[in-house]
Amino acid sequence: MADLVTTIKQTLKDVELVLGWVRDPATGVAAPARFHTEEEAEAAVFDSTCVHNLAVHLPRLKGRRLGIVAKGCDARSVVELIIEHEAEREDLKVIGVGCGSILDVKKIWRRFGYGVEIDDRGDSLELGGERGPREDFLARKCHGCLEADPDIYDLFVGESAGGPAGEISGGREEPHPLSAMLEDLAPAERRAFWREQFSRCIRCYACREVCPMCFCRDICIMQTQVPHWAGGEVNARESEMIQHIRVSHLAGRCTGCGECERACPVGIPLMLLMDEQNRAIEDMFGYRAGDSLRARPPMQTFSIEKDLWGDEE
Amino acid sequence: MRIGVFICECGTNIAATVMTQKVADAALALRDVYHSESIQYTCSDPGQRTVMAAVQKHNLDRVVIAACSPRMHETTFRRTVAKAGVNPFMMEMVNIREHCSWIHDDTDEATEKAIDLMAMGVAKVREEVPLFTSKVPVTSEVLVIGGGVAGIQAALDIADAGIPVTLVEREPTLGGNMARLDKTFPTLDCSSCILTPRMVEVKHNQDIRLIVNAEVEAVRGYIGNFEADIRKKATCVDEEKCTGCYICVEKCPSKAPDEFNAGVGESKAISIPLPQAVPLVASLRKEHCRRYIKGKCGVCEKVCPADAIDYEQEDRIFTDKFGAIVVATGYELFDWKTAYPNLGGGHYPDVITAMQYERMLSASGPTEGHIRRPSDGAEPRNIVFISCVGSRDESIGRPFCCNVGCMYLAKQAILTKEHIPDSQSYIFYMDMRAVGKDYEQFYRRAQRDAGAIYLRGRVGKIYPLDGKLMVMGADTLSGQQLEVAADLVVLATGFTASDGAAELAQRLNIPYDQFDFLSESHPKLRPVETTTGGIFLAGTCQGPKDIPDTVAQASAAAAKVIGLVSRDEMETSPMVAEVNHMRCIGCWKCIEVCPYKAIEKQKLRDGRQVAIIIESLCQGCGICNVACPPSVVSLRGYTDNQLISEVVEVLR
Amino acid sequence: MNGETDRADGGAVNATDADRADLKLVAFLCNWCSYAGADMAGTSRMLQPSQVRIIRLPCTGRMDPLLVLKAFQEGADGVLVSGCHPGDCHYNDGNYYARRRLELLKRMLAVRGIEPERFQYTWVSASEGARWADVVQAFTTDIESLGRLGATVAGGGGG
Amino acid sequence: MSDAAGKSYSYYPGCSLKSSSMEFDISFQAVAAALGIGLDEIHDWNCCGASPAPHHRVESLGVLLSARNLHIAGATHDAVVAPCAGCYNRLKTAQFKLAGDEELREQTGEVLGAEVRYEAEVLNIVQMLNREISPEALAEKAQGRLEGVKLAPYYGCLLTRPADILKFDNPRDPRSMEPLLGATGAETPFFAFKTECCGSYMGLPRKEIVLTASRRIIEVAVSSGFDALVTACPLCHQNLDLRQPQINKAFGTELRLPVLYFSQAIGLGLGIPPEELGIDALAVAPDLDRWKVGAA
Amino acid sequence: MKFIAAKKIPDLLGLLARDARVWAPLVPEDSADTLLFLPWEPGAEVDLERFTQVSPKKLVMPGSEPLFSFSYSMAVDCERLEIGDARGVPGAGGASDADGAGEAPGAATVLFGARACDARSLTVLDALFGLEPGEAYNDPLYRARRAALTVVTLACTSCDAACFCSSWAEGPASTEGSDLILYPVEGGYLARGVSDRGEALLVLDIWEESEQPLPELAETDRVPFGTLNTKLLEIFSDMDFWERATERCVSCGYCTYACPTCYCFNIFDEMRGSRDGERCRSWDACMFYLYTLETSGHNPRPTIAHRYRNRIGHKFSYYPENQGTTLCTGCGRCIRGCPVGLDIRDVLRGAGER
Amino acid sequence: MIELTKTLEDGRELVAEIERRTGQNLAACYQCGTCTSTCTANMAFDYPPHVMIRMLQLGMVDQVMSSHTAQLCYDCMTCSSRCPVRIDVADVIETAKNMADERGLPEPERALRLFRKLFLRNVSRHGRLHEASLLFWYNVKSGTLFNDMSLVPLILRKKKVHIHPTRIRNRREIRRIFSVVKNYPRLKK
Repeated sequence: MADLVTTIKQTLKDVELVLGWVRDPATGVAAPARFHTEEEAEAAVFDSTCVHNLAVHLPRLKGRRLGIVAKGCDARSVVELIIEHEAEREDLKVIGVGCGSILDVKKIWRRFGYGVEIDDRGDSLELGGERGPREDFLARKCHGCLEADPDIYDLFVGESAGGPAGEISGGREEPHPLSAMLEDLAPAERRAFWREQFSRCIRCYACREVCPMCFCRDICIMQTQVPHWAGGEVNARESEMIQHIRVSHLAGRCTGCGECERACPVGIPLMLLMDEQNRAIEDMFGYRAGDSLRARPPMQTFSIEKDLWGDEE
Repeated sequence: MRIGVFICECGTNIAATVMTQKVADAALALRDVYHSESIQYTCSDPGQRTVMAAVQKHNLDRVVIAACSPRMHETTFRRTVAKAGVNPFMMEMVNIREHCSWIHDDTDEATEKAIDLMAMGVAKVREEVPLFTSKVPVTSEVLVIGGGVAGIQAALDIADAGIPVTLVEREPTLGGNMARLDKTFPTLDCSSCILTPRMVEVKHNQDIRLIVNAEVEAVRGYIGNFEADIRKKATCVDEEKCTGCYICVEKCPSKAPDEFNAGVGESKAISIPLPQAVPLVASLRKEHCRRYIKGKCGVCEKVCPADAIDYEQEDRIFTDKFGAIVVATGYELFDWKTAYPNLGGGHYPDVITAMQYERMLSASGPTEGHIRRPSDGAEPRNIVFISCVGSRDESIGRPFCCNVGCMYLAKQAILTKEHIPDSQSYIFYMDMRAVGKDYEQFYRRAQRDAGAIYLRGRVGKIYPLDGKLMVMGADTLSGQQLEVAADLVVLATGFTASDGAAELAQRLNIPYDQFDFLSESHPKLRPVETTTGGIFLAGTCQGPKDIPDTVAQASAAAAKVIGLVSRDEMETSPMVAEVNHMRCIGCWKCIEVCPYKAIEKQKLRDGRQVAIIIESLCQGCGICNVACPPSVVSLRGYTDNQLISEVVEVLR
Repeated sequence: MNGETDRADGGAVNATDADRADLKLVAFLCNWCSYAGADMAGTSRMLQPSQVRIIRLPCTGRMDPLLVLKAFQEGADGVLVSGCHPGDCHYNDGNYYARRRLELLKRMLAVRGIEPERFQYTWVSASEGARWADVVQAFTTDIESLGRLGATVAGGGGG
Repeated sequence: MSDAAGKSYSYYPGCSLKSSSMEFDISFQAVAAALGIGLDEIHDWNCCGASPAPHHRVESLGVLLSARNLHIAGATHDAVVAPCAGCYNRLKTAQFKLAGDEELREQTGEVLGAEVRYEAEVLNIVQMLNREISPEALAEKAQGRLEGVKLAPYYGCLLTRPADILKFDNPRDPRSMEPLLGATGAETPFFAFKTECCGSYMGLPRKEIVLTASRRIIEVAVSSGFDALVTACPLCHQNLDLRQPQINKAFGTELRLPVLYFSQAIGLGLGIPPEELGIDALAVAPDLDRWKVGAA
Repeated sequence: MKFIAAKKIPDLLGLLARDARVWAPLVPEDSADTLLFLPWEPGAEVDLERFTQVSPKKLVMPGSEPLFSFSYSMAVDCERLEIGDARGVPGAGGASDADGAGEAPGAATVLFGARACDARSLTVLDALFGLEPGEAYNDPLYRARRAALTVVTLACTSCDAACFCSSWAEGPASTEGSDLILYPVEGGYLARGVSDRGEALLVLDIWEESEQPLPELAETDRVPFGTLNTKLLEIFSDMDFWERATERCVSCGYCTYACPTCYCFNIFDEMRGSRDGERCRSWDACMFYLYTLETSGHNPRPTIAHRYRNRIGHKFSYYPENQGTTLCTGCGRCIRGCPVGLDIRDVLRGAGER
Repeated sequence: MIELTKTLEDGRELVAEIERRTGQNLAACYQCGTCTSTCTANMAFDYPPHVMIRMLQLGMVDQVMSSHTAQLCYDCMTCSSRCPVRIDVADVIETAKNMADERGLPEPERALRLFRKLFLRNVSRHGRLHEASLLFWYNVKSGTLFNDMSLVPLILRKKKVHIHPTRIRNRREIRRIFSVVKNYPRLKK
């Protein structure tokens, strides 16, 4: 991808480092990387295994001049981070990449073994020599893709997808695979479902650490004594509480990038919660995080005229 | 940590339903509780002494008092424990009266609940830390907004205490609505006779700076330290030079409506509202001036002997610092015309408002004290007065009483009889409200001496027939439907908040009600304060009231202000938000949600930017605490852990 | 995990009297309106069910949705929040923020399997003592008809 | 059928317009034709029940009668125009009640043998004409024909009340007639009795009520210098026009105030010859010569 | 040799489950792509092909466990702390975790389907926590669980790109820590007892005799450890190396929690109301900022690079130096599951080449 | 004189029913008399409208139901449109009348009842109103033979009357409508 490499090199003239991807020689799939020099930038790649949301690094690098290679979905996180003062638009060079859709590499590996050869031909997929239906291995977020092309960028690389990736793959606005199931459950069954799910949690906090919007990180109240919202035990009860905290704090801020669910080693459907909340937010406020730099996050404001819940009496 | 728990019996108020001794016993089983007892009347002197003695004897450092509502005695008991050497904010009150003994009849249930509530108090007090009030310096100058009788009274009272006052009035003269009145009930003093000396006093008081034709445009800061921008509007007249000689007014060729006289009679484009105006200077209204409408004239400039006319004058903006603000923006009369098409909707010249009638009655008014029908100048004989026009009418969204209509109609009926001895007054009223001192006698005088016929009912309609105004009404006392053929109809129009009151309230960040009247902090106990510290209310900006009440409230506000600004510095409540700077990540969510702009960014020595609370601005609502994802901003007295511990304790 | 299966259909449980008495209901009230309203109900001696335990807040703007979740985690069967009517907030804006936060919470509680009736928020002014008594009565009745929430929320039931 | 160029309305004339108020019908049709509006009379329409039906102890009687007309009209049109204020009021009321009461809809459906269609928009004549011709357009056509004539817009009760059902104009001070009347060149100063009641259907059972109420309306209008009243209600018209001789007889007065239908006034403005507007059917004839309408 | 047909595995599990809780690689409900050691129940289908995401160490070292309970009460004007029953003692109560792993220690448990790397890790932990009562340090809770644990290992005839157990001498053929080993062969599994306890399982009436030879075991990637322990010390201060190595790391705790040999824990008190509480022990991870945060606010390992350096150093340098064992068995979980694709071998090789 | 405690108690239920049917809160009335002041029918009433409301506040619901006012009010709604506390006075009076009808209370206004009855009978027969026959039958039945006869020449001259009624075709449907009403149960008092 000479074009990408050139663009990164060009950007490096203006910034300290560029966040992008390189290919892991052992597995042949992409892994996040930082390019500090033009030489390093030679290794930059973009392909359908670039699943990671690199925006997660922006708050950690707050205050530095950066470049970032961003897919449409990642750019939504960038937008939200700028709104929330975690990144300065002026200090950021966004290299937009047109994205056709992204593969859930971990899903492939878990099914076919780590490092299985992935040959993505765009419309079909060959895994270790076997043909697999590409649809089955698309990243979850592609199914509800809101933006295949980034909304904000300074430079654009590759071909514009020309529409939401989900549309391209025919799966636009697809609800979470488990949402219909959840819908059918009675309240007590829902409680049991979640308890079952969270009983697997090992409290590794990967969900939090890969989330671009969870920028409190080291001082997150999931683990503090002051305030003491959650106990320190590793059990379903406390794990559910810490996820309550995460969901509550991401209200109106989650861009639906799906990193939390992807990172979860024990397969808890975290995006089911986020999706439901994002849907509620959109329903209540007509707001989707990451839509616009000028937006006012819904929990940071109110509308006297429109917010009439609880006033029915 | 040594906690003492005191259970108040409140005589039988609590003890009849809650077994207080049992609650006290239960307290002793709790961790860190070193002492508990049941006291008959904890708020009484002996009760308080018991608490103090126990604190000292058991070396307690925290106290829980289970008694009545903290809204009742929290301050009392804070003082009590402070006297005993405990930080007053390490005292937690638990409400086992209003929230328990008074609303339950089952002793076991009530006792169990009281034990829970007490335990929650213990859990919360355990999380408390000593809090200390802090002090901020106070600017001694005071801003009074509005130059009606309320503003005048407040300004004079404050200035009398030697405190400098800036009095800002929107109109060209002091006096407000009271200056337009003829006589005042129930004494029938001449309104201007009592008001104008006060106006002149303002003018001559060394400590008062009077700025007329001016409005407060912006207010920043907080109690003790406000900063206000005051816009003085251009009037084309140099106030320093103008002598009030009236020559310009006489020579001015442009007619203009006479607002001071409520539209009775006419005025000029350059005018002095009334002969007793303070300051006695002319002002020019460009919208009516021939020079500005037609582009040529200049008569006033030519004739002015003092060379005071300045067509180039521009608006000026002053910025000053104030320690306190008194808002006395007054009222306006309800514009009845669109709301009452059945009363003619303004189509009949002989249906006038009581204020217009007032100007007619006034010897210094446009008719020189003669009552004349506007349509033909004839002296009316049968005069109908109608109460509650725009008051007590839910159908037009004005449910409240104007407080003065009953009395000023009685006054006008009495004056009418004096002016036209063979006249007959008819007063349609709904309920007679004569609640002030001597008011009842005054109302009886209108009936007995002035012969006014009081008809208890609202008027349904007025229509013109053969030169008369037919007033269709009902006398509900006799059950009669009736009509009065009137020569003149006078409407007692209701009070409405003054124009721009809501906008001013927003600028000042003080609450106002649905009718744009400004809201007091508490209707009974804090009637002149607003919820924003340092801003006080006087007069009808807060709601309809008569002159005695207005003046009383103005003096009350003045007293509050004097108490505030005569100190060099003042204490602020410590139960405000604080930021743990070590952990602040600088996301500024707290700044975005703070309704008081009480949070700012601050750069630390290590270069990090963190949020800081301006304690004197913070009112302690806690919105920021919830907005802060890592709860680095916390509200003292209601920290996360305090609330969590209450929850955990009650559900244990 | 065994505990929950016998309650798997929680909603329709026929609450026994003992259960009713055991209901754990927590109410968070703003100091200026609803707490004063509850005081007024008390001053007017309006009898109310006794299960509700009131926690005082300065303002519903201080009402962290997590407190509701914490209460359910700790075994509350119902949580009630009450503040000043919109427009009447002592701090101007607090209840407007609360309204957003709490409405969203209500919807998310449903996703978590907590019946919407178990979490209610309402507005009661300082002068509405009777309304407060009605709110308590209606709220308690609602939760009684749902029964205990059981030990199924957020994992274990505590100690 | 409708004029190809214009819009067509379903037309509900009602009983009065086919008998004692036939000039209302005639003039309305003439105005509609002049404006190119098609009026398709509801097939086999029935009486709305007027005032006695809703006063019946069984409230649904009035609804059922009007529902039938609405149902038939709804099959072919989106909008029904009912010039008679009473008919308009009944149709609107029936529609309102049907919309909010499923049981009533079922009952109505049973009677009609089909699921009731009640959604067609119901318009009164003032509403409809305001929609079809702007005051400016009318003024252009009228060329000030009624200049110097003072007309008293008289709305009565049924056109605006009850406001929450009819949702037409301000019930305390309606002003929908004025712009169009003004466009004919006539003056329409404030009329104190524009919403006062004429005595309704008490003409037969309690004549004294009607005569007293109507007398005052006419007297005030005369005293205020009006040349004619303008109404959209056949019942008002009957009380004010037809019974004017009775009033004079009963009270010994000599009132002679013409009462025009709204469509007549507009028709005159449009230059439609008076005979095509049924002016000759009025009990108190206007002095058309003074009105200069012949000039057209 | 003893043999069991693949289709009879459920029967075997059934037999084992008569006297013990059996944990085996299972797919959790609603999460088809996840494989975890979970309690087996009749009907559940074990997956003996894929690798689990989290090691089985929670069976001997639960995610969290109460050490003892305590309660405050008032004596005459002074406070008294009563210490309740410690866990691991019969009759102990007060367990707070509900996910099953923390059931009272001492209950008979079978770990079915562990791999050689997993089994070997148990011996690493044994040395650490002290298996014998007489040792200088021994942990009664660990001991109770470990003593009641039977390990049925599944030998690896295939591996994936993340595996690197061949870096150690025995590699996939290691029998350390296993009681019984199953070798996948045509149609089923050959079984070999390693310990007495394992041998005892072979008397169950489910095995057949088979003449099939043992299969050839997998050969994995190898990391040359050689002098890595000293090498790591040499580059200890080379922060540039560590920073570059961890650029993509987001500092989550997955690698440590999934690791079969990471044993760091935290001990804290959890109050239940204001009077009663429990002292708990739960997993902790050196990748967390809070792990080394001092009360003063100072953190000796403030950055990810510092923490990762410690992780590597501890596993491959200081611990082997002091205890003679690498804290790694080459299971590859940290590589397979890392959300950002960080491969520990790259760092090790990188260090070696430094 | 009424014994108020008893009257109030006895009337409570029916007053509540009026409030329920009309959706009004009668306690809101503060007796300002606006309703009475512009009522065109008040001259024929026995109780002015505001007194009707007052009586209901006091539980005097029997007097209200059997009053002339209840029958005579023709629902012009002037009162409702001007009421400052937004009580739909006309609807309240109308409802009192309906409740009187349901209970079969004696109707004090015979002529009015006759007019309404004949009007509806006329409609039920033809589907449309035939004014001439309504006038004829009303005069015959009421015994006021020359009522409005002064209008007849005028009507005839202006050709405003059809001698024969116009009938609609689908009279069966009209009959069905009226039969619904006929079969509607009447409440016993």
